[in-house]
Amino acid sequence: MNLEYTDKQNAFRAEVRAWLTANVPSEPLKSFDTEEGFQQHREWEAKLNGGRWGMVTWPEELGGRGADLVEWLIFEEEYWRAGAPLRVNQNGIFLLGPTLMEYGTAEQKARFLPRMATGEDVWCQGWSEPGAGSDMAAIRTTARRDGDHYVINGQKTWSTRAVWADWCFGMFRTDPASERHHGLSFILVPMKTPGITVRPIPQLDGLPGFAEIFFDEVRVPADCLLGDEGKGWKVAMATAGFERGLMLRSPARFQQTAARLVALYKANRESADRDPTVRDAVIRAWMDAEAYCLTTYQTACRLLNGGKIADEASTNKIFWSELDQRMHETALSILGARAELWPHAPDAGEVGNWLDGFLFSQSGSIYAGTNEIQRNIIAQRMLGMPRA
Amino acid sequence: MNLEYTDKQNAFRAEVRAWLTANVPSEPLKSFDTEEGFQQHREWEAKLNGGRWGMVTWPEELGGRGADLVEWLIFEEEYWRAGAPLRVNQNGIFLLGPTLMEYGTAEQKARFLPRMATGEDVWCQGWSEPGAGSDMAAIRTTARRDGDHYVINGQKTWSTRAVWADWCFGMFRTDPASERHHGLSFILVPMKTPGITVRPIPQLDGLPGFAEIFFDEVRVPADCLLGDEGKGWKVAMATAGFERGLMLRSPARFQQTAARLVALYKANRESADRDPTVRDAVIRAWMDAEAYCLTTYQTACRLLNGGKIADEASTNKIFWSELDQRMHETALSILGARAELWPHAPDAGEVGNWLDGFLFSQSGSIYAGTNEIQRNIIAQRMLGMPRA
Amino acid sequence: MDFRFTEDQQLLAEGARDFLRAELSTERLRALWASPTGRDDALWAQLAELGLTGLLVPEEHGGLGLGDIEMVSVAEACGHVALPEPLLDTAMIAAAMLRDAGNAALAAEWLPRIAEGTARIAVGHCVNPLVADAHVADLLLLPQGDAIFAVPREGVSLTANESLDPSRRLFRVDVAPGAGSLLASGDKARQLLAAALDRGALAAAAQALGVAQRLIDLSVAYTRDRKQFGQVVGSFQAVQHLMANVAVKLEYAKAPVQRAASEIARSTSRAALSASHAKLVACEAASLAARNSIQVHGAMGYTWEVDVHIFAKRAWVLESAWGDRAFHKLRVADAVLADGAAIGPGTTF
Amino acid sequence: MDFRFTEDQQLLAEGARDFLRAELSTERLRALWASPTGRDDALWAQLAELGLTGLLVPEEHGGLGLGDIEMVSVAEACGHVALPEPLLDTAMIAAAMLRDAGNAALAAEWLPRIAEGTARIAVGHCVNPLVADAHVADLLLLPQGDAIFAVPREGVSLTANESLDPSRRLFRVDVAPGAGSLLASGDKARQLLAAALDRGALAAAAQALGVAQRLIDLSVAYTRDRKQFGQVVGSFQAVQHLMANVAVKLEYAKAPVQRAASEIARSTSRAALSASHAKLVACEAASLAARNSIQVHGAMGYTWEVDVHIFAKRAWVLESAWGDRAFHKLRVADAVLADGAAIGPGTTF
Repeated sequence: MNLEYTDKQNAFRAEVRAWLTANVPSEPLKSFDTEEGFQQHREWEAKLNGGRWGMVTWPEELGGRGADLVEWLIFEEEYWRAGAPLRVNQNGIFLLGPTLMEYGTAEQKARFLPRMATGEDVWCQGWSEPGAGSDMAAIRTTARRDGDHYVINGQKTWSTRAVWADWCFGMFRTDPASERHHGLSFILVPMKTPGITVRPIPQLDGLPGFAEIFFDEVRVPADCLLGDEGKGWKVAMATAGFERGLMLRSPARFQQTAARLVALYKANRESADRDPTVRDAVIRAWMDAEAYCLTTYQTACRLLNGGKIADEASTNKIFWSELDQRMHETALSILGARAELWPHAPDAGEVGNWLDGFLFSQSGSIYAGTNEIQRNIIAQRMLGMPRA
Repeated sequence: MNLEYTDKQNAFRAEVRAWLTANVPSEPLKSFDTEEGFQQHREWEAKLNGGRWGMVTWPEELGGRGADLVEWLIFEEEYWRAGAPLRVNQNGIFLLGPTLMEYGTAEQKARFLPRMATGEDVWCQGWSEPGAGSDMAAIRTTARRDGDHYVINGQKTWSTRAVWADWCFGMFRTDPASERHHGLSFILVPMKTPGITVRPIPQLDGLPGFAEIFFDEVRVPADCLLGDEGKGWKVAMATAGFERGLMLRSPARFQQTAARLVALYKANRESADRDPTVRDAVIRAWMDAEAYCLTTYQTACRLLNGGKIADEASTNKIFWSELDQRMHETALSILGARAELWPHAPDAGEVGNWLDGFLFSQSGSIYAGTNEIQRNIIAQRMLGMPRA
Repeated sequence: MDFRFTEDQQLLAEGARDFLRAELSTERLRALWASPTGRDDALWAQLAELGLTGLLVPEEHGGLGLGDIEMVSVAEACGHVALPEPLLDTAMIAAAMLRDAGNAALAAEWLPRIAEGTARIAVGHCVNPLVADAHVADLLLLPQGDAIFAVPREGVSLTANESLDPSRRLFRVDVAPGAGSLLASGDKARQLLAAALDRGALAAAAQALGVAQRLIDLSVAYTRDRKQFGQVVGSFQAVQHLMANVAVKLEYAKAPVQRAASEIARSTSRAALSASHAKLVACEAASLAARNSIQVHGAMGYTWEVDVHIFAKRAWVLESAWGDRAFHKLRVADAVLADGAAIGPGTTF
Repeated sequence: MDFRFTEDQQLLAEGARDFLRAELSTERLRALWASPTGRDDALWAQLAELGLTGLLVPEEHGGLGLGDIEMVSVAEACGHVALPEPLLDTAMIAAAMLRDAGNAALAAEWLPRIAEGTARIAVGHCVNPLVADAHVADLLLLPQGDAIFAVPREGVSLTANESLDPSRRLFRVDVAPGAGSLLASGDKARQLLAAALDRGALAAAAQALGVAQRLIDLSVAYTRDRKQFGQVVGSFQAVQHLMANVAVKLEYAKAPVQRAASEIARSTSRAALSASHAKLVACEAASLAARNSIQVHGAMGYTWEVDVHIFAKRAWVLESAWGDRAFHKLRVADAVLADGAAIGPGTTF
């Protein structure tokens, strides 16, 4: 065990930091749940990719740097430290990207990954359906094979940023006679195909973060199938592992929030200390974010040496989502009577974006499989407790 | 709504206080989980009964004072305030007593209640069995009718103080062909009957608080049946309601613990405040004990006017058991490195009996139906959520 | 000693509850959000007609001459529907101030208008950095130095501040110097402001009870229908326990709220402690209800179109209205940890 | 950067674990509780034979010359079986003090005896009001004024104090004036005591991990067999979630403990912060494991005859050994809230 960075890792960090210092926009971009903000973020992705920082773990021929997971963690640390924009294509690069690496044909990788990296193709997910939320095996949207096409009919929901996305990846029932997790296929769908209708679903804050996607005889070429027909469940489980696991929520994000919380506490210490539990919650935020970082490095070191992501995907999901909620609740406690004000309110003072973050944190324990489902998985798969 | 005591209630309180001031032993009795302590407590019960304070809610002809529930709460407040001994016959007076009042014949009441009040008959429970803990309907111990006797065979467990008790009340399967909660009967069993063997079960603290009771062809007269044969479930549910509900854990007990916790905090404030969450936990203990008291008065007022104890039995059980655990955990936090020492340790200082109370509090969320079962009951009966 | 409401009190409470549930659907609430003031004069008139605006107004001024115990049930009903109107600020907090100030002229001028529903009143207080509903108030009661002034809306200028809860309309109030009439000063003003704070906390606590109950209602109804893994969601033990935990917290917040109403109505020395206790536990129940209700709704809980967020937001903003959690914890700590504090068995009433 | 143990480290850890699990059944532990000293010389000799007592002892003194990273796995294994022997006090804390004190004579006298298993050593420290295992110690390292003295057991008088955990044997130590030899004084003594505290906290944290895992193991095994309501208890979602919550806490306590070992081994400026962080989170995991394991055992969890209490008690006493929760929270707060503290992304290693 050796917990010191190598010279190569330190040099990599220095290079990332230098580029970000020179290139991160000085003004924060608008929310990517607005049309203008979405375009700004797409442009930022192109710029990032121009510096070959779009997805550092990808091979050089795909615009990456062949970085390993520890280097990826270092990149993320610097990215969050620099206050760089949120990744509008996170569903693409963090979820579909690794899945394509594992299951895609050479042709598919060459076709999809570079355009994903430049931000030319922004991806959304097509997993959930009205009757299939946490229970993905209940999917009913069909993809009927018709010559060299699949013909899709049905409805997907809770698709983040589907309103502006170029492509959708998701699971569809290719065998109409199949049940549960059999007979499903993982298919990539161009959002401009005729027969697709997108209806935005306003979120808690009123912005259209989610959407429903309706499919009416949508014809998709058969080469958009990822993995084998009828084996979509296996492909999707890999993606879900990435979502709950390492990639979607890098520790740096929560360490950044914890550091901001410490700063907020210190700036409002007199008021905050009226409630003696606040200081404790602030310290705990640092400890938990630190534990999440340490544990992620530990997992990364295991994966680097041939290990597979497994049940830690579920412990991760619970840990970061509840940490995120606690940190934002603590921030609102510190803000007291000002906590309810939006940042643009004239008397809001320095409330920052804690309220927005608090609302967003409410979804963390729900998406990518509710925390109740994750606890079932931990009990049954990790601890070996019996199913009912 | 009127939350002031009447003159009559104030006079009652003054009378209780005067008697207790004159009669409560100045030295604490030994633990009633020891033989010597058990005898001391039995003598105290006799003295209490001599002053007609054994069970104030009972009618005068049974040695009580015909007090109503609010007066009972007042009595309990004074009792705990005076630091009077724990009630060694609590299973009798608080659980069987009210059940006898409701289901007993005149003969049974006259036969059992006065001797219960004097402490001549100390009662234990015979509910749980090795295969029937929270799931009482799984009871298998049989009581076969044979002329004017029942013949009991089987095993009961977790019977508190059965080692020294004179009588046992419990549930037995009188219809051998019956299942679940049908065919059970509520029977009162003299512990000296031949065929009964008692095996103590040492608790966390090593003392024999519990015991197993083995029944081998134990012949009990048929007039020891309480309620109708085969209808024991209904009788037992009334008793369980009393156990989870008002009587077994009067608010005064927890208010006393909260007040002791406040005193402990104030006596160790500098050390306690090193952890800023301690003060908050102390304040919360007061608030929760106060809420428990207020809510119990509210329930008592409802019952006084013809209401029935219902689902609040389950909310009560959860609330006081978790409050008790939190208060004792907080006390141990305040004691820091001394928390692990027994009071007789030469360097323990003023640790009081917090450690013992902490261990006892661990059982609160388990006995009388685990808190998991109580939450099921609340969700399904109080909120109307569906069974699986 | 009787914790039960009298028959009259129950009838009044049921009347208010039935009216509000019938009138204030979430559709109507959403329509109000989209309107310029967010308030509805017709609804206000109905509230007056039911006697609710004049509940605390003495009978000689045209009101019902009732007290905080009656008002607390109305407040709970307001929470259950997330009423946006300033009923509690006007009819509970301001009405009590005007009633108790010993200023006959202002009382005679404004109490009848409150009772008949022709005046909404906003209240400024140092624990609230902004004033709620100042934009629709006919009169504002504003502390200045060691006095309280009654200022008509024409005498102030307002700056709107947008809140998380679209029902909340909050304003910074700037007052022209010397505007309005003196309501009270010195000790009397301090007493009035202390009582206003306790009533504000009590009103928030009672609303929180109603909000928590509504969130339970919505969640139970939703999880009874929604299926996952071939089973209705509400039959999963984990989901049941999330809601049972809310039910327990709510159950033990109710009596403290009633006690606070009783102490405030009698202006006892324990009014402040009781109000803080009630507000802390009731808001905690509502906040837990918000969190767990969103959770059991799954992704639906995170949307604008499903109603759960309406009540979750109300729960969250009640946390810091009329004194935030820290403020009330400090008041409880000061009282409970004081030398010679009356705590322990037998000290509750 | 590599979080994995080397192959040698893994072999050592597995060896210790296998040995302890095979030798220290709970039956043997219960027998030790009933014995006069609660300790077993034969077991101690076996630990020495495996090299565990001499793990930190430099090779020139007959030890393995390894470090805290190796020791931490041994400590975890000790927790898993609730080992009563003072292995960690002797072979980790005291051995490091003797190794690092710069006192060649005492090192030459005692380090070989530690390695060969002919000496147990007890350590006094201001954060521990009493000294553990003084009754079986051949030598005691005791702070006095600004110095540390090495005192043979003959030079002290002991007063036993009974602990909740029958494995714990705690003593007040009174020292005859001028007894023993000076180990170190001044800055060196302060450094040694600071390092002893960090190692003590680390040892407690690592043991807590083992205790928590054992409690999970016991609970999963029990709930797989026990039936209620016609269903094995372990298949109830509420029971599963009680254990899943423990698993999550434990999972996120492991890496902090390893990090603390790495920082302490390198004597970095972050050793104290890392040790406190590790102790807090590991003990919290063990305490939650104790509570939830008792709960899922139902009434069995409250008995003497079922093993769960052995490990629950160990979890509870570890909370306050080598600095209680408040002590370590304060150390973390001081570090994290300091001006210019290095926190945020990229500051972890």
